Amino acid sequence: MLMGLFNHWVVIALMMIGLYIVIAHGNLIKKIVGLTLFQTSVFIFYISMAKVNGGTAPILADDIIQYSNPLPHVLILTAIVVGIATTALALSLVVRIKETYGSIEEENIQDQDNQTFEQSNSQKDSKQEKQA
Amino acid sequence: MINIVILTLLVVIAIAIIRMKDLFAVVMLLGIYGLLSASFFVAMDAVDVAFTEAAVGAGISTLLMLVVISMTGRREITTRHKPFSALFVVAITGFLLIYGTLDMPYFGSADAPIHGHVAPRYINDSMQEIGIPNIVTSVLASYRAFDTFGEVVVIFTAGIGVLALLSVVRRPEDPEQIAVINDSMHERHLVIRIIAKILIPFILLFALYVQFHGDFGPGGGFQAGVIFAAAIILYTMLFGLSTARRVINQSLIRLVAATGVLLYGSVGLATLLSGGNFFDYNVLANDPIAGQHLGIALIELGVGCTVAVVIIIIFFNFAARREMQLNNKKQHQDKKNKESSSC
Amino acid sequence: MDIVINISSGLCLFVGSFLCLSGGVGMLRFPDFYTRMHAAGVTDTLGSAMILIGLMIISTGFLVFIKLVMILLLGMLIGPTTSHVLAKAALHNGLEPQLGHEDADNKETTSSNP
Amino acid sequence: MIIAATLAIFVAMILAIIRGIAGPTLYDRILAVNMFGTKTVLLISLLGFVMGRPEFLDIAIVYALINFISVICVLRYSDTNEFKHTPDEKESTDKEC
Repeated sequence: MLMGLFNHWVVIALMMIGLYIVIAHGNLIKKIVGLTLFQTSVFIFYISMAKVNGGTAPILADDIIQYSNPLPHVLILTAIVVGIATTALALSLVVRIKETYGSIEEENIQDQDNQTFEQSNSQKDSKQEKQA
Repeated sequence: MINIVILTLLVVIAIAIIRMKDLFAVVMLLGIYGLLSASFFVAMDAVDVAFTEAAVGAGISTLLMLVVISMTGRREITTRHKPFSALFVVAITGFLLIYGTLDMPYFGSADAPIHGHVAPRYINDSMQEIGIPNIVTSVLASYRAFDTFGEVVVIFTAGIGVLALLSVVRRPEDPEQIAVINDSMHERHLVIRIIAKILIPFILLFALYVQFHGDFGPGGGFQAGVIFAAAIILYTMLFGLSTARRVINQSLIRLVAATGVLLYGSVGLATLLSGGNFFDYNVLANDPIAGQHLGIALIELGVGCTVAVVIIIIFFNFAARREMQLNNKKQHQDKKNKESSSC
Repeated sequence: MDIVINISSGLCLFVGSFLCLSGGVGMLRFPDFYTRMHAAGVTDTLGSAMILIGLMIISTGFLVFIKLVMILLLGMLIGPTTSHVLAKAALHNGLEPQLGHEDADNKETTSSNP
Repeated sequence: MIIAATLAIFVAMILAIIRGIAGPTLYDRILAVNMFGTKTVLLISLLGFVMGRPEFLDIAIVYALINFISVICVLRYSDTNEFKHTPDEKESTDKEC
């Protein structure tokens, strides 16, 4: 059982490490790294499901009977390239956030947001008082 | 046996990533992680996936992260909010998932449900139906062509998104300034420049080989596109962004990206118009096998164009943004210096 | 003939793996960046060359042989280049090599530095 | 012998990972990644022979190329002030040795 399920458990461990980084770390780039870890763990899960004992790579050749399952390979191949495209989008958002807020730490961004919110609220209040 | 060693190393690296404060070190470890997971894919017989992961996970993603870190700063300020509640959530989820794996088929067993359904058909009949030895390519480009079409559109959309977020209006630069920058870079990077001049044609040729050899071995449009883009990125890094922009026309490559997606879609439309199903290439030529070959070649070409150009666009925009920030900083400093000297 | 091929390839592989291992140990044990780079750079190129030659000897088929030669050529081209660039960048960005013994005084280090 | 060579490469990879995690300067990490990359190229070539299908050496070529590109990228983008060798890092270097 240990050998048979080892791959799955490692996948879960990697996935949970990724999840932990996303939840517990405030730095946006670190969060993206966590997402990448999570993503890779899913890739590893699919690929290790596709493996058949005694099989070889799914490229047809003479005198080979057993092949590994090609379908998960196809799904993951496209997923990797899509993953880099979406990661690039996330990184470009981070760059814009850095330009606007001057920081990529979640707490600083939250503080600045709260301040501007309070300011706009107080301005509104004063306006309403004037009108009244 | 190999898989156990590699997976254990992966977990060690992941734990080290949690503990690192230095984002640069984190990215370096992520590069090692990508290389290691690609070796794992080779050990698991997924050669095509390893090919892609090698180019993408270890190369391009490390590269993009580094460019971003050089813009946003290297240190992580330690504010771990509520690590205990996060740990609690993670532990509960992990426990439930492990409980779920107890019913999973064991690793490598040939009678697992995943090996039922469609997989035997792909393995046994794809040679007669499609006529190319690489089953992954025939599933990717023919059996599941509609799915892949969606993926290509997602990549294209991501490219547009990056363009919308980061694109900078560039003033036309005077050639003299470019020449000065070029000369200073030439002094500093002389050795790599010469090596890169030898390597870049080779890389481009290799990308074309991967593109057209994808039917017979590991390879195909996705991998070829990434390798092609990597060569251009190497050129851009060593010869400067302005030079690269003059070599590669920006509006032209945007057109190429769109053309790739359009080519893919129009192959589907052509099959519809000639009386088949969407992406049923049998009708493209008199002989079904010849039709399949034609359809797969066209589709791989479309995928290759789109992926290569989107990655080039992404990199160019990041690099241009970085250059703009540096210039702004310099101007700001110059202004300050002037003010202080005038006082 | 078979025995000769096997023995020669085994010898090449042995030398190659020994070099790789010694490079790894040097990488771990040497005191500062430049000595580490020396260990890694020197053994990497020769070690990988030996292993690839060992594989070439037992390879069957022309295409495999050519691909191995290509990997070898790339390694020969890239390995020394990256070492050179790394050392240059490190020196340029102000990482100073550790000179003399560890207990040597500061004066010696600074005076022998160009 | 091939399997023994594979094991040796694995050990060298583990040593490189330790150096990559331990640091201490950023150049040590780059060096570790570079060495890890060359070791991966060798591992892939050897794995092909171990598994009896050595025709997939294209992957190893890609590794070699990508390794070069990423090292160049690291060095190209590490010449900003952000990455300059800072004194506190040097102190830690001295302590480690």
